Amino acid sequence: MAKGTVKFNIEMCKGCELCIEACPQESLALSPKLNKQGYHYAVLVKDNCTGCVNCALVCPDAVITVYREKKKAKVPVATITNVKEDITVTVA
Amino acid sequence: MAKGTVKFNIEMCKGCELCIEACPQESLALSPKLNKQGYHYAVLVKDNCTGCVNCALVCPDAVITVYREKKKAKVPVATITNVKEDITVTVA
Amino acid sequence: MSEIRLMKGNEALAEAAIRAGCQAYFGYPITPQSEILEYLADQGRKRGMIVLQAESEVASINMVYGAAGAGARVMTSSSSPGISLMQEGLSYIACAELPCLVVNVNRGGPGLGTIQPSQGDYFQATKGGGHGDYRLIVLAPASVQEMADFVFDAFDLADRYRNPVMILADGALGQMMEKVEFRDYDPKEHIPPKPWATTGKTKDRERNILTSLHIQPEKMEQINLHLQEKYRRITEQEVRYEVVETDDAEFVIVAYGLVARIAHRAVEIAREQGIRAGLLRPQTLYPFPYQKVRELAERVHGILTVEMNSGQMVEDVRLGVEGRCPVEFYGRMGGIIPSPEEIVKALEKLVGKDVRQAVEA
Amino acid sequence: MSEIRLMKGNEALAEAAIRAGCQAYFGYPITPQSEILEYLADQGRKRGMIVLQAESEVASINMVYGAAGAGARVMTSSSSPGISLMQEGLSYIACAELPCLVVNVNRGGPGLGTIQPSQGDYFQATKGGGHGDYRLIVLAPASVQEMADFVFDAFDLADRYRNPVMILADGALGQMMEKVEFRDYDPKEHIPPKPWATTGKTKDRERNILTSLHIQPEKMEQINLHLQEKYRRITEQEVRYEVVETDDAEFVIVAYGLVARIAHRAVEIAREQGIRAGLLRPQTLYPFPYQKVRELAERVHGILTVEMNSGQMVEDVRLGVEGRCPVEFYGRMGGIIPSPEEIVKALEKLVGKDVRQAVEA
Amino acid sequence: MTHELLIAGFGGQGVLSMGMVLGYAAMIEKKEISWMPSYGPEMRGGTANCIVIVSDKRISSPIITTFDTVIALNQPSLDKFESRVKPGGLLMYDSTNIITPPTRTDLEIVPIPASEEASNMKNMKIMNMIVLGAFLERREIVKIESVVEALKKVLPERYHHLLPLNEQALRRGQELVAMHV
Amino acid sequence: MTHELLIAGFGGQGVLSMGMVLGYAAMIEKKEISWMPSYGPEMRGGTANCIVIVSDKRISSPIITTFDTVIALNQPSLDKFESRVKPGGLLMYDSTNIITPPTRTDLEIVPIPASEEASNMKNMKIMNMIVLGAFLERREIVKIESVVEALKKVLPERYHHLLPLNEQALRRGQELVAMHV
Amino acid sequence: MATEILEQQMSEINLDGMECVYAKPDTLTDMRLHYCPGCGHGVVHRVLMEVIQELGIQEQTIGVAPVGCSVFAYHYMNIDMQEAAHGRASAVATGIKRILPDKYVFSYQGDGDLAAIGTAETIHTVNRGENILIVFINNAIYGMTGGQMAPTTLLGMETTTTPGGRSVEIAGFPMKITDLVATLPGAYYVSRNSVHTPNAVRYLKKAITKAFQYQKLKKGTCFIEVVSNCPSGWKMTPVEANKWIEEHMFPVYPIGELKVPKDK
Amino acid sequence: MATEILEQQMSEINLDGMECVYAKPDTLTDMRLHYCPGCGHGVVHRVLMEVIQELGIQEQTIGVAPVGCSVFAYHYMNIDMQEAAHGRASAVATGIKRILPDKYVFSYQGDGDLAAIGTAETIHTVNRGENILIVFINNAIYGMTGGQMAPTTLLGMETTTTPGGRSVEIAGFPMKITDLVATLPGAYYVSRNSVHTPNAVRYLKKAITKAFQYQKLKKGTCFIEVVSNCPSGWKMTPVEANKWIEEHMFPVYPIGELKVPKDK
Ligand SMILES: Cc1ncc(C[n+]2csc(CCOP(=O)(O)OP(=O)(O)O)c2C)c(N)n1
Ligand SMILES: Cc1ncc(C[n+]2csc(CCOP(=O)(O)OP(=O)(O)O)c2C)c(N)n1
Ligand code: SF4
Ligand code: SF4
Ligand code: SF4
Ligand code: SF4
Repeated sequence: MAKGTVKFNIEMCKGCELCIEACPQESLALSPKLNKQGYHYAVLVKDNCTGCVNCALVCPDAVITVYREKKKAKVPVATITNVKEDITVTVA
Repeated sequence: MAKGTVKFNIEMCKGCELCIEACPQESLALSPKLNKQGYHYAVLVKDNCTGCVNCALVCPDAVITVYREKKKAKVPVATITNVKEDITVTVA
Repeated sequence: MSEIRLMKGNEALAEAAIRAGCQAYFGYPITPQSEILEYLADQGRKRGMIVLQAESEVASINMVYGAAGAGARVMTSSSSPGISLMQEGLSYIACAELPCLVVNVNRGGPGLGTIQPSQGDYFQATKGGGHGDYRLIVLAPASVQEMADFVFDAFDLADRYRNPVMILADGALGQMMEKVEFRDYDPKEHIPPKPWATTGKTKDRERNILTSLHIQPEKMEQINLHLQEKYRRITEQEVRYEVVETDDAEFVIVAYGLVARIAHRAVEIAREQGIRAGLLRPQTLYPFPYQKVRELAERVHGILTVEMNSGQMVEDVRLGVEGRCPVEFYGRMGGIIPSPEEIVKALEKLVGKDVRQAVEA
Repeated sequence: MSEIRLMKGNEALAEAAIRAGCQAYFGYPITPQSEILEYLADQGRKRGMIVLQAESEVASINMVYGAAGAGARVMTSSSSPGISLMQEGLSYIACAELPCLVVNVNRGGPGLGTIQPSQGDYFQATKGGGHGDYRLIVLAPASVQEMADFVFDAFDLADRYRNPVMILADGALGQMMEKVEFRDYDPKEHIPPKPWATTGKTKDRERNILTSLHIQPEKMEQINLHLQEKYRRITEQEVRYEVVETDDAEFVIVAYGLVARIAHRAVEIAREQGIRAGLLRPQTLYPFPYQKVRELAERVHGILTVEMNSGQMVEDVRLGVEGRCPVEFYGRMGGIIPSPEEIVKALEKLVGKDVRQAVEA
Repeated sequence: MTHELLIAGFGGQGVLSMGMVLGYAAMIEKKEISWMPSYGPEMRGGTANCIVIVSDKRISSPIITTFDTVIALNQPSLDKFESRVKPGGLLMYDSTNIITPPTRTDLEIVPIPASEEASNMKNMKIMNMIVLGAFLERREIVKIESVVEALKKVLPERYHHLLPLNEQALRRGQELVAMHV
Repeated sequence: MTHELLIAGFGGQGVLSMGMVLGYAAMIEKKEISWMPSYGPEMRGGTANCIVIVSDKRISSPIITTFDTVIALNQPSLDKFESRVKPGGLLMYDSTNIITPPTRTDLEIVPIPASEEASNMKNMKIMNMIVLGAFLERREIVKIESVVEALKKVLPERYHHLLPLNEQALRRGQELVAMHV
Repeated sequence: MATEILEQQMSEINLDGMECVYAKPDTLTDMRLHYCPGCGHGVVHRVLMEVIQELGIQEQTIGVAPVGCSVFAYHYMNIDMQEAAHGRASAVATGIKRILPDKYVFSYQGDGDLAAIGTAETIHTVNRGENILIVFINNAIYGMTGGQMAPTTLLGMETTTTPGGRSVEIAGFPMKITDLVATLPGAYYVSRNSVHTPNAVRYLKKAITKAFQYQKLKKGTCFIEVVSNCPSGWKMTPVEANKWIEEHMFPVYPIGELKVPKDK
Repeated sequence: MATEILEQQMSEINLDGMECVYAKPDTLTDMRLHYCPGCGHGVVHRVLMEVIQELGIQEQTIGVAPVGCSVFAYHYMNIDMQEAAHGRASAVATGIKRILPDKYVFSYQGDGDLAAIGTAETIHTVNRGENILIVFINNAIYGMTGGQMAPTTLLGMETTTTPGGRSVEIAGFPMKITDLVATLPGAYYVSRNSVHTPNAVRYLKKAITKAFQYQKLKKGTCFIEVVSNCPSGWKMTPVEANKWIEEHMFPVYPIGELKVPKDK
């Protein structure tokens, strides 16, 4: 399991919880605190983040930056190049 | 072969010749004369009309009335009832 | 059973339409008037009205054409950009003489502009934004109460003259809540027979044809002369306005709709300051009260027209005044509502001018 | 290389557009102006112009929006009903300040009306048939020669002021053939750079945004004030008109377009009959020559406005006159063109009135 | 001098081009000219007409209601426009196509067997030139030479081999009226 | 007497209905009233506000720019509208939701822990009634009784069992300010 | 010569023992049609009126005329009619039908009217399943305005706005709107017919009859395209034009029923 | 409590030996989006801008914003943009593309904009095969105006104009305009995607990337529908809304590519 972490631009966060839902590691939660916009913002609450980028992908407000332990050269997950040609979308 | 005849409302005729084209008996022709509109109008030029109604059906100007020898009760050809349910259009 | 209710202008207008026996509404959502469609989609349908959300304003106005032609009391509503899309249809309806109600809850233009209140569509409503010589009867409410009242009047006028009628409001009148009381009104007593409607050609009559096409110029001129004659009757019989403290007024403010309420307050302030001010509020923008303006121009020292636009109705005021007294204009645009204080300032300027003239003389 | 040619007004206008460096035309057929699209579809395409027959006038005007925004010299054309459909788009274009040419070969309305010549769209063209406070610069040609000339002027004005320009002609001007000579014109010398155009955000500049939406009233009012300031400049600098025998005139006819030619003849006849008549022909309907009208009103005994409508420009004439002299109107509608003799009769009536007044005095 | 002329007939009869050629000829002679076609759905029926005004003064309206000359090439046109000729004016028509002749007595009425003549000359297309020649014989508002020159302008290059034939037609038209006195 | 009030907060906080209830109460007291909501895409962000004017004179404009009282239920609203309170006016806000308090010194500033109180009372929905109660304690432009009666009108029948709770909330609001002197 | 003589006979033609097997329906007025010689509009008008006569629904039928050559349809159809703005006939018909749900309502539209400027109204009217009949005359050209390209104009086809023939680059593809319409759930019966031969006319009549019978069921929109001609716009004789239909139009717009009621 | 502490760490979080694997693209401005919490518009905006950044075509791309909640798209997309009248974005895009044939042009439109008032422009733009990309956000409702029915609103779905749910009788059927578009010969690539899960976002990005690459070929219109949400209009939390998409939207608007280039 790769080790990773995420950074939140908390003032941009609207507390929609989509990242929390998307995180397979259940590493995220809303802070009891409010940002200036008056939203409870998302934060990392466990240290088991793998840097899978799922949270960043579903975030509507581009709040999240994702980091991961350097490995042998690897392209950012977020680019399409690692999606195999033949995969068809499975709804699940 | 049924015996029939046609009557032309010549002042309505525009000499488009579609009836002439449609007549299987080649009974129709354009008159060398002009009607008040200045059109050579269609006329019956042979006495072999069978009253098949083809000319009247294609006439864009409702010029033609068709008559046929009385037979056992018969519905006007122009109504759809004599078109069989299953016929599909054949282009010819 | 007329209890007083607190309602949004848009809702009051919609409720009035139901009570006026409006049989069908065709419209497309747009801020700040979507509540009309929404209220009718709920209340209207429950009470037997046909309410169809069309694919566009172009479709809406042409559905209105068809339904009105079928003899029904019908309406549509929109706001500025949507009304622009209806201009061709309105020209057709006016020429085919189909009675109907079109509501424009005016927002700030041009273009997509802003959704805040405006009076920028005065020219479009009164001079005919569509092609050709036609006129809409245009009513300008100034309160939620009038948003309701004018609906009854609008439908009756539409039927009386076989002419489209427009209610020209603004975003604030549509969105604000005020007290409103609905008049007792029985549609049966008001809706006339419509022998011209296309309801199916019965043996006892010739077929009815509703068209605006008359390819022969002579015929088309006849149609136009007939319309002009109708418009003459309308200008004679249907002019409506309200005057406030004009009897002894030396300076008169002319304003309509929401602005007239604010101008009213300005008149009060001005009088406190010793300026003999008055107010003329046209309730019909077409027909416009030229006669009343002329009469006032004869005796006052100056007229100030206030609008939420760059100066549109002021042209009609000038046409009424014809140089008899100075005419000034004060306006705000883009959805900004002028304050009573601003208006008083503008009035003071006019008064000042007047004084200077006096001195010069 | 300017040889004289015999051409239809529509064709001359189209040919001029090509010579004026118009890069794209988007339009939809409608009588009596389809020759513009047809001529360009042939000649225009051959000479490198983009000519697209759109699915409707609504699409056409919005394609013009996009192409003008991309920095091109573009145009569309239609006739009355089609122009009504463009009103929303025109309001957007005016607010986004996109330079373009819109041609209206006016036919008789309202509704589908007739395809014969008319001037029934004067209000729509000059007061803004669309929503909000905006103005088109409106040029009114009176001959096939001007159908060509005004195209060059229109494009230059559009670019100079970043404003849509309309050429308002009529069916007869579009269909008739007359002599025409094309001016020498090199687009390169006339088309200014367009740094505001959306051609792709290069590193050296901020992104370009073309929009008419300004949700904050304060901002939207700024936009409106900016537009009004531009319109003020236009009214100061771009008024154009032609006068005929007005120096010693006691009575002046005001007419534009084809009607002005007929009025010109009427003036000749009237003078033969000893009436000191003159003619004022506005070439720009917006901006309108109020100043010139005022000046004439100061010294003449009466003004007769003649139009092929129920009386539209006459309102602008009255706004210029402001009661300084009597103003009468004579008009024909539905596609009928008044004859010189009719106009002279109308003039005699005006003169008669004047005499009577003299007597009464 | 101003001459106001209306030419009417079937679309196919070259009514519009006849007027156009006349216009070009007038232009060559430095005259003022306006040509106004009928347009719109009335053409659906197949009839067309154009108003040609030739003058040495500025022309005011291209659309007028009465004419110095009316040339009618089919029956409906004659029926429709006979009444529009100014008293003493010229009414010329194709006597091949038109059965019921005009009835007015206050006009100069000139029937021409133009279609018949054209078929004799084996080309219906030149019928309109025969008529134009005939018209100019009666009202020389432009010279035949100018018309011939105009044809060069109007006809696309590829039809220039037809110029002699068209000129013949013009001359033939002149002869036809000259005969008919 | 005319009182011009602005209520602002998140959409979900019952800002608009709070103003509406006040309006009905004023109507019951035969006062003139106008209620004007914010509308349009600025609401996308989730914030909403309404202007309520209660008067015994005719009301001219429903839209004004400065207020006798501003009630702010979230931070953005406070930040946006603090400057719009007339000098000496009342600025009331939900101290649970709002971290950075107002800074003006020329106002009567009243923080209320409304949300906290509401959750104590186990129903966030009545937060707005707590605030309303508090406001009326400071500016009695209508009587609490009228508000209670108004609630009957505004609340659909099926919610009438909540009337007592709402009344409690109003009273609780009054107490909260009463304490906070 | 022969014709001469026969024409004589015509007048005193003897009809003893003869019965009339075809005559113009009374639902068609006696007014002369303004259409060009051989134009298909006349045939479709007549067939429509025959059906209305035979179904005896003249009193219950309201028609909507388009803007196009058939703008004057109301001169010829002896029923109540409204003339709609260009492209909006189906919206107008919707307005009528919603007010008079038990009457028969149809719109009659050309390809420019229905498939260009009226595209949105057409698609949404059918998608709503308005219980009306839409008669769509596809002559691949704008007749009324003088022969400009229509959405249905064939590739390579010459029109006044496609000199040298329609090209995909400039003008895109022929629009098969009837195929689009057939995919909409609101469409109940969709058929493509023609009037270029006597049999074609018989089938058209059959289709229109069905459509009016279906309208009673209130199960959705009936849509009938008629692949027709425009001799004037095509610059052909009517006979040539009808041949051209078979050779060039049918390959792109094949005749037949595109959608028939499942529930029968 | 736990979060507290971790938040402390956040600030002085240690990134030694870490590489950034995901960051907001520069083609997206830093302006806060005005969309409601959880709205899909934000995701689609971001993905569009990621693709433009990765393809390096920021300088060659012109976008067209619609009228709808995404009317302000030009605030967030750091490229040249035009704001079109409601429903006319594809016509505006056509105008731009015809003038700048070698630039990349896309329109971004909601379901009201594209499938209601803009139906004619949509159909004809694709039928002409304009070489542009149309991004179609289907959230089955009119968000901007406060939650009215859209052409794509599901049957039975509650909106402010369909109290009690959309019924066929009154409002017809949900409009599957993407299916219509896919049948048009001018359409080169047509795909239906979503953004409700991380994988869905990956596939959308892939589709958009293809679309821009195809645009170079000038072989026709690329059309991408994004089945999205409207938490505010649907009156759900974002998380509920995205679940609702799978359960209710997908059965009517199934995900996948509807048309892929034959010639590859
Ligand atoms: C708004 C508007 N735009 C354009 C026109 C001009 N116009 C009249 S009919 C027509 C198209 C006719 O073609 P079609 O619908 O195919 O019918 P057809 O004449 O071929 O029978 C057009 C463009 C119009 N009357 N109104
Ligand atoms: C001509 C016109 N009609 C109506 C409107 C009002 N309006 C603005 S956005 C919109 C629809 C928004 O819905 P959609 O396109 O689905 O986008 P969304 O807001 O859901 O993202 C409407 C009807 C308008 N601005 N202009
Ligand atoms: S998805 Fe983005 S906006 Fe939503 S909670 Fe997570 S970080 Fe905040
Ligand atoms: S089909 Fe009719 S119009 Fe044509 S020639 Fe025959 S009778 Fe005359
Ligand atoms: S132009 Fe074409 S469609 Fe119109 S009537 Fe003539 S043949 Fe028929
Ligand atoms: S209203 Fe709907 S579509 Fe609009 S921003 Fe909010 S959630 Fe998004």
